[in-house]
Amino acid sequence: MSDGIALISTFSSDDECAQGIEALHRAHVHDFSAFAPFPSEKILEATSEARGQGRSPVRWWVLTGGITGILTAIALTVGTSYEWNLNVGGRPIASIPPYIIIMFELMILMGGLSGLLGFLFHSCLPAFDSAAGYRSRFGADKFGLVVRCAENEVSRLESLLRDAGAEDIAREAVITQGVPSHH
Amino acid sequence: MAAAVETNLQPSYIDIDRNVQRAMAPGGLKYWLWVAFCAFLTALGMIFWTNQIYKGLGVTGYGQPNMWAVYITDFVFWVGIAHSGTLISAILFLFRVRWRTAVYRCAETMTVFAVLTAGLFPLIHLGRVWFFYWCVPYPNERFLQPDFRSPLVWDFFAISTYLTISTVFLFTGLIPDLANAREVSTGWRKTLYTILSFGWQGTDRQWRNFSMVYLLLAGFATPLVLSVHSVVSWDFAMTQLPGWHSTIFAPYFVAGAIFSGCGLVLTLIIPMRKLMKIEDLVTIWHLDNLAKVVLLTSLIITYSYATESFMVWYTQDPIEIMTFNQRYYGPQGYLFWMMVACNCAIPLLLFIPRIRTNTVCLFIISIFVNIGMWLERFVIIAGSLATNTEPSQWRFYVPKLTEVVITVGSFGWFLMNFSLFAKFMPIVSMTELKEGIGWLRHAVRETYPYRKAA
Amino acid sequence: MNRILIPVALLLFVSGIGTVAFSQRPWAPRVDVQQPIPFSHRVHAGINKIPCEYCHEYARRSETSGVPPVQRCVGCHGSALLGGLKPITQPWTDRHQEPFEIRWNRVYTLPDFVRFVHKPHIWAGVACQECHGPVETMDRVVPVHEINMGFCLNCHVKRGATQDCFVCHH
Amino acid sequence: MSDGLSRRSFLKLAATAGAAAAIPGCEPAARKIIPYVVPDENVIPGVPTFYATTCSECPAGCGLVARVREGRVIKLEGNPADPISQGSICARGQASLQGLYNPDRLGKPHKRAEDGSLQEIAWDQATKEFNDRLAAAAEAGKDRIAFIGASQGPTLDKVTALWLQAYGSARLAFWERIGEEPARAAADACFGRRDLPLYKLDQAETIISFGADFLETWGSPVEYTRQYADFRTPRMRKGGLTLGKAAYVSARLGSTGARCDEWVAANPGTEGAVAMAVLNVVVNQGWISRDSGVAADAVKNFAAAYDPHTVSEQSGVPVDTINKLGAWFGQADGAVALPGGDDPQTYIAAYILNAVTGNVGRTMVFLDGSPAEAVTRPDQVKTVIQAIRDGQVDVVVVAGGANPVYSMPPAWGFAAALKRVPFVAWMGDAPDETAAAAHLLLPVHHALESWRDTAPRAGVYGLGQPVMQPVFPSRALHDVLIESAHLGAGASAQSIPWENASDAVNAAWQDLQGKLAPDSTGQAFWDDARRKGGVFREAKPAAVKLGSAVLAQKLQPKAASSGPLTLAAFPHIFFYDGRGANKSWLQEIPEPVSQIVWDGWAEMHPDTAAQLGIKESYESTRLYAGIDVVQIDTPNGPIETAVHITSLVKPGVIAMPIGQGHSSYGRYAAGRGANLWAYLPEGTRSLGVQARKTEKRHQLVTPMGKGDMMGRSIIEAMSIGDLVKGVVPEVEGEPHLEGVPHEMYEPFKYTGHKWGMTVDVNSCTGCSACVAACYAENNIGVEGKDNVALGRIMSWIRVERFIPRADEESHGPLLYIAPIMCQQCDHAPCEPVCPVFASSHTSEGLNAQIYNRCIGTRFCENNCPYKVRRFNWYAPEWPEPLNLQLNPDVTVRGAGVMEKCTFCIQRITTAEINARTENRNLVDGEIIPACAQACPARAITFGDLNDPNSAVLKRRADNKLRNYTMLPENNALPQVTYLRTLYREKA
Repeated sequence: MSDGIALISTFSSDDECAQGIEALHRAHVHDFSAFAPFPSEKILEATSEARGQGRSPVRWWVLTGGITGILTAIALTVGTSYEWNLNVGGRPIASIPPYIIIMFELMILMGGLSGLLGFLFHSCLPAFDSAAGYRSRFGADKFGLVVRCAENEVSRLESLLRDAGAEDIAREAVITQGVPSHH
Repeated sequence: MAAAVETNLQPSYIDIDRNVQRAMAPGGLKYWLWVAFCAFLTALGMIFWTNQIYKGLGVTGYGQPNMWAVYITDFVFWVGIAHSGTLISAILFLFRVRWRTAVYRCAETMTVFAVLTAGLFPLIHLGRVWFFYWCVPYPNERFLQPDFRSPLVWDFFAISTYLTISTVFLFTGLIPDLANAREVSTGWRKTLYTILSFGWQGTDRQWRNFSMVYLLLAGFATPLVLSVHSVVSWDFAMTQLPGWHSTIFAPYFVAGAIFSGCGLVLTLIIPMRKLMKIEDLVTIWHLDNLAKVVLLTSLIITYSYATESFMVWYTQDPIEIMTFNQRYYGPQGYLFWMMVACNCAIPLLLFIPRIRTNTVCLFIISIFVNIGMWLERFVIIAGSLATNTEPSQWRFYVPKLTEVVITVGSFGWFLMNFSLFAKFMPIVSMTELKEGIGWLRHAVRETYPYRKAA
Repeated sequence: MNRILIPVALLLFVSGIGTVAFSQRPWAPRVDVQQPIPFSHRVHAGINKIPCEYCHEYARRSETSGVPPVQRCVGCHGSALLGGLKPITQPWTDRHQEPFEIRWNRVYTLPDFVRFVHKPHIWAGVACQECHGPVETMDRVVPVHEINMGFCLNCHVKRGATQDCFVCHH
Repeated sequence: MSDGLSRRSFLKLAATAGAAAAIPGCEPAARKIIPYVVPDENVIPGVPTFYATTCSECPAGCGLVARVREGRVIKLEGNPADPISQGSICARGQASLQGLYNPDRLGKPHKRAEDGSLQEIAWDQATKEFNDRLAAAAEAGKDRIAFIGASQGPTLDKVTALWLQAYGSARLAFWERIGEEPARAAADACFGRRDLPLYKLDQAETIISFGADFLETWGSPVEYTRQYADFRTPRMRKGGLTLGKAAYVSARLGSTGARCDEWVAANPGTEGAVAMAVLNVVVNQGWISRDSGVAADAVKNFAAAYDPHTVSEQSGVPVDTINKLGAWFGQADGAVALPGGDDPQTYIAAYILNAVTGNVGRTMVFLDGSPAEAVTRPDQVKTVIQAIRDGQVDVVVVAGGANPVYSMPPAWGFAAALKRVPFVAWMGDAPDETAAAAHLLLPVHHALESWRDTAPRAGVYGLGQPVMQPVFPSRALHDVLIESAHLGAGASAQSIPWENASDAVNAAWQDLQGKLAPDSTGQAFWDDARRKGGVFREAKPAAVKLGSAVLAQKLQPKAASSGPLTLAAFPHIFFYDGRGANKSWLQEIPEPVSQIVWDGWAEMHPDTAAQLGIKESYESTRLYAGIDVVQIDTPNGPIETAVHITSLVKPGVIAMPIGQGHSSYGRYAAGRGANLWAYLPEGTRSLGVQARKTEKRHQLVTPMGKGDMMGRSIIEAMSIGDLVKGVVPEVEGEPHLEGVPHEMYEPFKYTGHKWGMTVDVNSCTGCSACVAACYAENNIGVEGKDNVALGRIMSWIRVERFIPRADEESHGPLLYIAPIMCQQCDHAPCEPVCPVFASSHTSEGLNAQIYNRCIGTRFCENNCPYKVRRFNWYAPEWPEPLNLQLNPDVTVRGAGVMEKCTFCIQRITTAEINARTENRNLVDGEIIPACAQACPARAITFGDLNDPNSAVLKRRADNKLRNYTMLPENNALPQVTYLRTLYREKA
């Protein structure tokens, strides 16, 4: 969609914003993105329903990270023990019980780190160019809902959003790359 | 002021922001004097450490058989301090405890810097610190690697993991607030926050991943925090030394850690909320809840002390019994009784609601808690070593200037970092306060009478 | 973040560098060692096929292989046809030196915490060249291998010799 | 010489470079390699050379073997060929190395200027001055020169005499403070011969020592320790397994007394009376031996005055104790009474006791052909001093380590007399109090640098040869004398035909060859003597008979002169008469019983202390053995000293060690405690004194924490009765031991060797020779008083002393004493806790500590139940030239690393290398760790536990009942086992 209009509607509460999203969903408009100052359950439910998404894929990053951690630890501990078979206080060359601790710690470490990476990756962070329709108040006390639509749809959606309780709706011509879209 | 009280009975999103932004306003002369003072203490510690490295550990009061003493005590103390942060930020998060929102950022900051401080002490205590990296596995031509059986290597892995994970956790939670700060700040601060906030904008997609990773990190931090102090306690429990060789050490140390940690949170947050004028966000109601945790953990460790002594009596091992006899009635027995007073007796005052809600009392009690927990570690470590299996090698440890100065220096180092962070970063999580604004309002209403009284 | 990273990174960096420098120096090979007289192992051991242990006579019996006494040099050089005493009694490079007192410069050194004994290695049939390189081809001896623990260990593993740390470090 | 790849020069550097000597990559050895011009055929660089010589630390005259590496003597050991030392020497002998390398030795000749300061002068200048003065004195008339010195053995003493004659003087005195005079006088009185008897303790069933600390300083301690160990091993007597009976009569329980059954606490000075009382009991019971050939009633009359009751009052010894001693002595199959102290009467009493019970010739033997008296009699010494005081002497020469200013009785007024002499020449190694009073100081060789011979007893001719080039530009004492005679004395020097001392000794041995081995050639004899360290022959026992005259006379044993308290001085086991005090090892090793280091002290019974208003205000757990200072008023002035409160001394007695209190004897000796020789009158070691508490404080430092074993299984004892019955005693303090030892995993397989050790606590006397040997062998640092007070003593092996509790006294030894070193555990608790494998096990069962891998977490020591690991809190320092003594085969540890006993791994590897290169198997006994090698009592056995017929396994098997491991409940499986000490149940 080369060009269009971005409707930037501002809400003062998250359930109004959520209603707006649901309204859009019912109107089969899915090219929107919501802004909020905190992770509002309502908004997140509404959006995921609207987009028909499951839970965040970051989970899988963490899982793989954790498993990698365990495997690394096993290789490290057992491997180095057999690199030079030193008799230490009559213990077996590779004594597993103490190594479990290393495995646990490395699982946590790698799991956590890959989780962070996953989060950054899926949220397309860092991204320093401010997205279309972003208003600084969206980070403070207002909730935003930015919809992209063609000229002809504007009025219909505006009324939709107003019904949902938008305080104010601004129009903006869309810059080429437009709203970051993640599908 | 009165007007402020009136308005703040229904704090709005923007009130929260205002409060935090006020707290982040550039510091005055007093603030910088305080930071300079902390820096001075740090420098002093550094100088003494340098001297110790140069001349050898002989400059300390260490000797046969007191191979470990103040430094390891400090280490355990600081690691313990760290734990309450993770408890409040992660465990209470999982249990959806509402009062945490106001204090968790502060607690977690404390965690990171406490671990950072703790990490120094194993190094300070080494005989040849310049070879500390031999504890780290790395490829070398000698085929030599660390011995993963050694509790000290467990320590290394546990502590470094803990530092990394809690840093990540703190930072993740910080991102939205930094974005918020970015919008209102100017100049170099703006650039800093812009970079640190990674250009966060709070779109629903970002929030979706954010909540997931935050949840999982919390889920990771919870077992981690338990493991870390267990591992630390195994430094002692894994040995054969009477007074150390005990199976209850892990839970006992974890409880103690959280106890001391909450104590220090109180010590830090009570003056801080005054100085930074964030009483509206961190209310008496929050402190009251913290105090309850302190009380609970105090009861737990009281029980642990009892159990420990009972076990010793129950084993009927004369050597073990003699060690504890010395711990209670020996030349340094007074330390033990001071510890009991600080950790078991004084916190009982917290049963009284009026004390829980009186910041001054809370502050004083929290100081006692810190002292008591430091003494606990000292009594266990130095005391048990002094009365070992070989009577001819008994000797009670008395610190010298070097240990004292380095310990004081570590507090300077910790407070300096903490103060700087508190000034330049949002020390209260705006995001979470907004999320749970209903509870904030509840808290403000709850504490309104006290505020009026004050 | 930086406030945390920088001190730690610095500590790591400095101590790392320091340690590496510190621990490598004693057995770092010195290729630049000049000797007071231009003695050539190539001529002696290579061309004239004098066995190593003719001069380094203690290797078979002692910790140290020993540096030949001047007497041993005179043994051959003393006779007129080989140029007489001149070459050895009068050092060529260092004029301040006493005659008969040749101040050789050390090429191989081991740190004090290693006790290396030549004797068992000779008896185990380890050729001098295995550690010292093809000395018989060198005019001025330069070390070929860096004699560090890895070097020793490789050989010990290969030959199934002891791997007790205590044998060399005590 | 080639210091090519040897590490000596490095060590020199390492030891002095302090921090730079940290183990990892310090500046390597000097980069220069300077080969020999002509090599020494006998020396292989890197291989030790052994030279036999003799010890000069006390008159016992033990034979030594010096281990020399690259021209430096690095260790002294006993000479196995020598009948006296038989291969082991005491701590003092070990430490004479530090006399050789003493940092305070005089390097160059010095002359005292007008202002009293010392100026360095050249040797020829010094000798010129010396000779001129002598010549001038000789000019002035006869006997204007006096020589006071320590005996240097027959030949050199003869040279000295001739030299003095050449200068026309006869004022000659060989001075030894702990002298032989009482013994000789008594022998003269009793048997009409002035030689010293030989004691054969191993032949006796009963030993009663009347103040003779024969395991510490008395007579020939090494020999007596060895004999006593034999004596104490249970053997079949009268058809049963019995333990020799030993009693120690003295006011203070020393380490000698600690090994006896009975400590008879008699008032100081009354030992002789007690002996007489015992004699009284013996004769009245009719236990006089028929063949002793003495008239019973004569003895009866003689002893009549000493019936137990009177003596009991005088000496404070209970009557029944005296009777018991009498019974023990009279009924024994072989008994010996050992007289000690300076009082001839005690000796006479003991000799008679031995004689009448027929033990002379059996346990106390006189030999034919005993050497002439080396030490001048006190009355002759006094005449010399008198002459000096009267100004009849222009030149006094004090030489060879005699330190009269320090050690002569105050009544003799030697120091004062010396002030009147215009010229005093001092010739010695370490400048002492006498040197401080001298005008000319000439540095002479240490005994290990010079030629000498010794004649300790009949049949033993020791040859002392220099074992290394002199450390300092000093000269041999007698070289100087001979030269001076030739230059200064003119014609009368004809009587000295030799060029130098070695010629003199050589000549003397040529004569000896004529006497001893006529069929051998001089050279062969000489070479053989140099190889063996002397010539040793069996001497015939002399037939002696107790003269009747002595029984006629009346004995008045000197009781301590009046005074509320009695001061009893005892020679410090390590300082002897004071000459040991400048050796840092001897200062740092704790005195076995009091466990005090680096100090002089006064021992008091708690009751005595209470009377003075002193109570134990210190905690042993702070490593202070005492802190209150008392002033003790003696007839010869006050002594101020710190009090050590102990139950091991008689109430009313103040026991003080002799040997400290040097005003100028080097950095290690100066300014510690009091010099008791300056207070003790001639002929006694006790003194009536008054004492009062002062407000001063002085900390007596000990490395010993608690002296109470708390019933733990550390040093165990069992009664001879149990041994006979075959019962293993219960250890009350031990927790449940079922299932110990326990193996959780598949035990590690030790193919090849597995090293282990057994220590017989019953033989150990606490003499600490093992400790000194370990210091010497393993480059162990000396920490000094302040660091010891912080628990930083570095010794790898320590002699522990536990005092039994009141309730244990009835069943147990007087003291528990045993050496404790690394137990080399199979389940070493120290190993798994090390993060970097610095502590791990070798394939030969050794618990290795790799210094260069150690990063100093000190976790291992926390987990060591025996607390035998030592941490380098500072980098150790060896003041020049002490560093030359360092053993090149052992790493010099730097600051921040842990160290501990290695079973002398350097000796093990060397032996293994030799065996492999000679492709043979190791022989049992080929490897002997320094401690086992030094032990005079042979208490320590080391060997291969995988060799079924190794001595160590055999010793364990032979003593199954006594074999135990320390603190077994730790399940550490120590490879060191101990054999329980034996005691006799008290009735």
